[in-house]
Amino acid sequence: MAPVVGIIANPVSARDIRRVVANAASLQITDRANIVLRVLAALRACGVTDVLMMPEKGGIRGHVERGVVRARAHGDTPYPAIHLVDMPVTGTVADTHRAAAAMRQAGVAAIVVLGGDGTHRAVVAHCGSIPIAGISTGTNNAFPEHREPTITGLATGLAVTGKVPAPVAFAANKRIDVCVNGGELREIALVDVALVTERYIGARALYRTENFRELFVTFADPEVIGMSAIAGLLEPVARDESGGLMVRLATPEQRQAGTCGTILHAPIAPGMITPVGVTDWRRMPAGVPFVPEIKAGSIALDGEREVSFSARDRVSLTLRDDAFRTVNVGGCMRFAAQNRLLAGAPAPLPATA
Amino acid sequence: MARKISMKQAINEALDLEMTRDPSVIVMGEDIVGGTGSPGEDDAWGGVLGVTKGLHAKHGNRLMDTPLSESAYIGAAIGAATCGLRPVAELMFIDFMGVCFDQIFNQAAKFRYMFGGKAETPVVIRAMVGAGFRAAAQHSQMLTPIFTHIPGVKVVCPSNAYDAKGLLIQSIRDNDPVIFCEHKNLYGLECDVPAESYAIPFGEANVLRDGGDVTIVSYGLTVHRAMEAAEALAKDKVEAEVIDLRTLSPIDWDTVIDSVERTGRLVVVDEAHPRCSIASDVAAFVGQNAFGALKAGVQMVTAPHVPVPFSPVLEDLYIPNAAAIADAARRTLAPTGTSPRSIAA
Amino acid sequence: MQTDRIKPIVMPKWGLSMSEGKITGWLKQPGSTVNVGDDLLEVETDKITNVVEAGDAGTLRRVLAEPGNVYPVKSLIAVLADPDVPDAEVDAFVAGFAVPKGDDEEGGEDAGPQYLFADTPAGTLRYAKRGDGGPTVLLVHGFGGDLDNWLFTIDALAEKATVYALDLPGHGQSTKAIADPSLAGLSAALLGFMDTVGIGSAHLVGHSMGGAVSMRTALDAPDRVDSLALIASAGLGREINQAYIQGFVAATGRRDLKPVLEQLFADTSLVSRQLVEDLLKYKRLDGVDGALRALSGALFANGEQASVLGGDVAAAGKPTLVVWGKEDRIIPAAHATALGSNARTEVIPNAGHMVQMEAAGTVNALLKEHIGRG
Amino acid sequence: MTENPFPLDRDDLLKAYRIMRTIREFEERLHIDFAKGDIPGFVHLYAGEEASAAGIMMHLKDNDRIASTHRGHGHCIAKGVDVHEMMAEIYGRSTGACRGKGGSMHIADLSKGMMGANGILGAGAPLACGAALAAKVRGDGGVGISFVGDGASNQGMFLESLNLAAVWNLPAIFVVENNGYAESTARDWAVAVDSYIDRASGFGLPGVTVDGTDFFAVYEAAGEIIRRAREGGGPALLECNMVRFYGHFEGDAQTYRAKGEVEAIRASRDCIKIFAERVIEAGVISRAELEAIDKEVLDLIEDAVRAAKSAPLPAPAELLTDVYVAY
Repeated sequence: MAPVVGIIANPVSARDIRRVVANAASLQITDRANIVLRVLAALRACGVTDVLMMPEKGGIRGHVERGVVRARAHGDTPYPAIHLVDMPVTGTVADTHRAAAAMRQAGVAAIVVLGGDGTHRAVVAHCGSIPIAGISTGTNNAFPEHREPTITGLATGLAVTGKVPAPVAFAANKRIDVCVNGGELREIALVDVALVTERYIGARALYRTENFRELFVTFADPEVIGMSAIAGLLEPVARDESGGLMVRLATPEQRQAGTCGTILHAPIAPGMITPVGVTDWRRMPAGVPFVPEIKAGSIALDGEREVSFSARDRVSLTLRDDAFRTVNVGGCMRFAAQNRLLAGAPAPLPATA
Repeated sequence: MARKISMKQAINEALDLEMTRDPSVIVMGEDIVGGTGSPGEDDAWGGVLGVTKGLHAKHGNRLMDTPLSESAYIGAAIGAATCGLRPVAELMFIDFMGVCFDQIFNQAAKFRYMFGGKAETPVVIRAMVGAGFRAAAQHSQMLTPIFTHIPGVKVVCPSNAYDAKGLLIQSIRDNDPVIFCEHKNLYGLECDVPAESYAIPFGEANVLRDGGDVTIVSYGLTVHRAMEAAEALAKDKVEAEVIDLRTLSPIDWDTVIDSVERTGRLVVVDEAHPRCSIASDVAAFVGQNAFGALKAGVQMVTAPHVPVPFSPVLEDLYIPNAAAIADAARRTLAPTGTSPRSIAA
Repeated sequence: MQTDRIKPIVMPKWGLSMSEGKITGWLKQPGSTVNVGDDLLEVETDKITNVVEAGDAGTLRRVLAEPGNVYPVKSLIAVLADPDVPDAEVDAFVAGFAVPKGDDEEGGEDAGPQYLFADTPAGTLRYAKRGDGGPTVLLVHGFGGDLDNWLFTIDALAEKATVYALDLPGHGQSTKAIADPSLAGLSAALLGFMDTVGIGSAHLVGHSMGGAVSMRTALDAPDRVDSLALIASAGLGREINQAYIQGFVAATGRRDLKPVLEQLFADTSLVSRQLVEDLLKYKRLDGVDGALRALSGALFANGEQASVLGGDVAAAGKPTLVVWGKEDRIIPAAHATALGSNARTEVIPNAGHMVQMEAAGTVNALLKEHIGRG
Repeated sequence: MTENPFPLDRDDLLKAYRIMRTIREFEERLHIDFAKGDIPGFVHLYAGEEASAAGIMMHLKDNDRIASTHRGHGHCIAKGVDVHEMMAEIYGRSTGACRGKGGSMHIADLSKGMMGANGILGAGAPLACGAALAAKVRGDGGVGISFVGDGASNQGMFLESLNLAAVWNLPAIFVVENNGYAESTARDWAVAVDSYIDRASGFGLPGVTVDGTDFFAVYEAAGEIIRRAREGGGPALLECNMVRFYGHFEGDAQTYRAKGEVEAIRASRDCIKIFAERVIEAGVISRAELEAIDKEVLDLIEDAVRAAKSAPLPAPAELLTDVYVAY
């Protein structure tokens, strides 16, 4: 049997306040649906005949179905058959959790994720060892790489059909585990954990740098946007090396007093290049729990305030190497080129797995 | 000082004077500046028939082109009126009320009453009315009766440049929503108009001609047809009193009743369709309130109950003319008061 | 040809805008004897219907204009001559009659501006100027009036005088703002006007409130005033018809204004639709309501006139003519005698407050004589 | 004293709570009194949606105008309309906000910047554009806010208004209160492009979606949107995802809703409960303080109902007044 690919497309990512405070982009529903259709075409071209999709009520599904029906009426079958996960739709992040778990249970070969860092985090929390292929449709996206989705679809198709060997096709990724009160609450972050003084979740997005205090990142990349950029501009840490970086940020008082070491102009959100006072930073080795210094505030995961905590709460952060797998799109496509996987075949590539 | 200007110029002058007098007066509408954002001239049109030409140069951004979006900008004018501005919104052709009527009759008309007297909506909606422009069924209607039916809006329809200026100034100063109907075939008509500002009060009909034999009541363009009919009747020694209602809501019943009580005969001329028209309204009111004075049945001369046709030969038949009015007057004078039912009714 | 024995009767020109008139009826039959001041015929214009009085005596030898027809101003409508003038001579006169050219400096019927405007310290004031040479006469209208109140007067006086008529501030087509609505303020505006148009001194002819303004001017600037002619004048007693003043100020429509205006005339039929409409057009102008309220408040508050100047004027000794309509319902004709022997006083029967219009011929003759003496 | 981690000071937190609690009690009381038959006409209750009205209105002054919907009680209270006058109006009394001539669907108080609840769905959007235009012409820094339900967002008037506001760059804000139901019809079915943000994007407006049951989320997003508008940044759209505790109108059997749906949202998505837990947990406000407000609000509503019931009915002559300024 040909491998089944899961698709989780979040209809509501990139709707937050950064559209007002920072002119962030907003990808329309029809564009998201068109991305799904492009991925489907790429998967089919690689021999994937069935996909399992998360149902949603945001409008993606209807548009995708129209595309499929129209292609069929045209006499083409460029798309795999679409199956929907049998689950209720709540319109909340719980849908993503449930869909990822269901896909894992169904034994999908990979999950293509359309969303921002938050959506990817939600999938990773429940997909176990199933590799994911990320496509950015969010705002503050450090985790999914920016790339034409057709290529992501091709790479995924080549990977799941075994045309690209697993050691090349999949890459290991780090994450940070957040533990509150010894396990009363567990959360994860794929890229960064920021501790901020605001103790309300509010509109979630992080944009008031004066409230930032501590920052923990799995990788520090000066080419991405958001918290990771702050770390990346101090000391780059690659996705594939062990451990991350921990950065302490200055309070407004420290900045005013001039006692913070560095003022960094960091692209913390689309269009927002903001001075951030940095006190110091150091490497964050894998497997070592870190306890934040601030006693009360909110924990932002991958750029969004998620949890508020007070002095009574015990918070610890631990970075894990090799925590989950992703499709190595660049690696797959380079392998495909070297081995002429997409050359000379007059018909869709036969499935070999 | 008075000088001869056209009704189009008189309207332009009224807007100019009021915008100069009162900074809360703004003017908006489709193409009223004309050319906003286009590569050519600014103020290229100054209104689709040039009524607002030149005002943009004097008043700048207080003259606003709008998107083709009547519901939004008529509503915005109404909303702004409740917030202290005195907007004059041009609906271009009154036929376009179909796409914004809610804002006029459910919103503007009702605010004062619905909010217990606590809201004022000093908005003016200018719109061209009337047939004879070879513009057919959707650009030629006389929809004054529809607005007159709605409590809370006032309805004005001047017949000449002097009245247009004074009534428009009154409309802008009035604290109720006013539908200001401009007959497009009167735009070029000139008469003596003072250069100064003046306001003609609402509900004050104009008696254009004294006469003791028959009363002819009309408004807008057909006032001129009524005057022509009166001149023709005078040759037969029939003296017609011609009343120009000027405003339809409020309406000057006293002048109509006074006249009918002297003449005993009434012809009502209305360019609208006959059913539920200004003509039927006046006829009914006189029937109820001056029945004893009537010496003959009231005659209505209206457009027929059909859409405005395009072909000039048909459109000319559609519009009430002087001969029909004179005939109607003669019918009231005929020994037997009854007359054949008109095909229009 | 002995044309001095033959007197033409022409279509009168009443007011600057009149170009033609309609004969509504002859009051004298051909062949009847006519004395000066007799009612000859009725003429209707778009403004007013009025009686044409005889300016000469004689026998009505020819009636050329038919009732119901319209004739241009100054065209020959009838001929007066003594009974002994032969018919042939009368016919020759008629055949040879040429409509005289306009005698004003504009040189023609419609050639020049009918109205002029002067920028004075009291604002822009509209005025008319007719005639040339001879004494200078300045006509001053009353409360709510304008220079057209002298419709039947100005051309008659202009035959032998240079006649000015102005719109006071707040009136006619002059500036509507009145800086000082007192008699002194209006008098200052009048003097400012005289300065602006270059009138050193003038015979002041004032009607109603204009009479009081003229008196005030004669007292404040005696060397600028050659004589006074006071027609139904204010300033000669306390009484005034308060209902008229209030009604005039308050009226906004034809139906309420017409009965007010009817009080101005002995013959109420003179209040035509057009007269009412013209006054409404004036009253609707921005600023007029405020001006009238300011004036009535300053001059006629509490039902009486604020200023009585008769004693001072009598003492000043200017040649003064007082004319009144016996039927005046605005200011009682009894005020006519206020100056006693210091003035010539004429009370004209069958005329109301607008006596200069209702009995134009008589009043014009009195004015001509008064000015001629001065 | 504990440090206040919230973006509002204690007084404002208490004020926000009082607003939400007042709305809730007002609506709960109407629900009961309507069932008893005490109230003439229709009422559409705002219970469950309080965080939206309070979170937005906490940013507004009297010269900021709002155009409300048929479900307007919450907007009125949050905008400062007198509760006694509102109750009297709903009871059809001469002491009502509209002297008994408007009723529940037309409560207005222009002096408070409340341009009226509106029985015509979507009609408020052009009016709010007008308010924004007036503010812009006068340069007084005011904004115009249109509230619209998820259903009425399909109205041409609403969509035209998005365009007009963008073209004129008005300080206009469009708040879509998305409670999932257009009367009885599901939003998911009735709205073609399923994201309101996409609708805004289509007209060049930025859009933000927030959890409308989270006062702080609404407050923060509305604050940024309103500030942007005041600063000349132009119009924006705010979608508040929220829940409706009652039916479309009182008397609605709500057979279109899922079994247990209302119980579930009352248990887990009650915006007032969520707010109270947060502020108490943070140690900024005590439970006793909130309970004291609860008591005062109950007394206020009780007094308003008592006053409304004993207030005079409109005199017959009132039928013919207030149509025109003069006629």
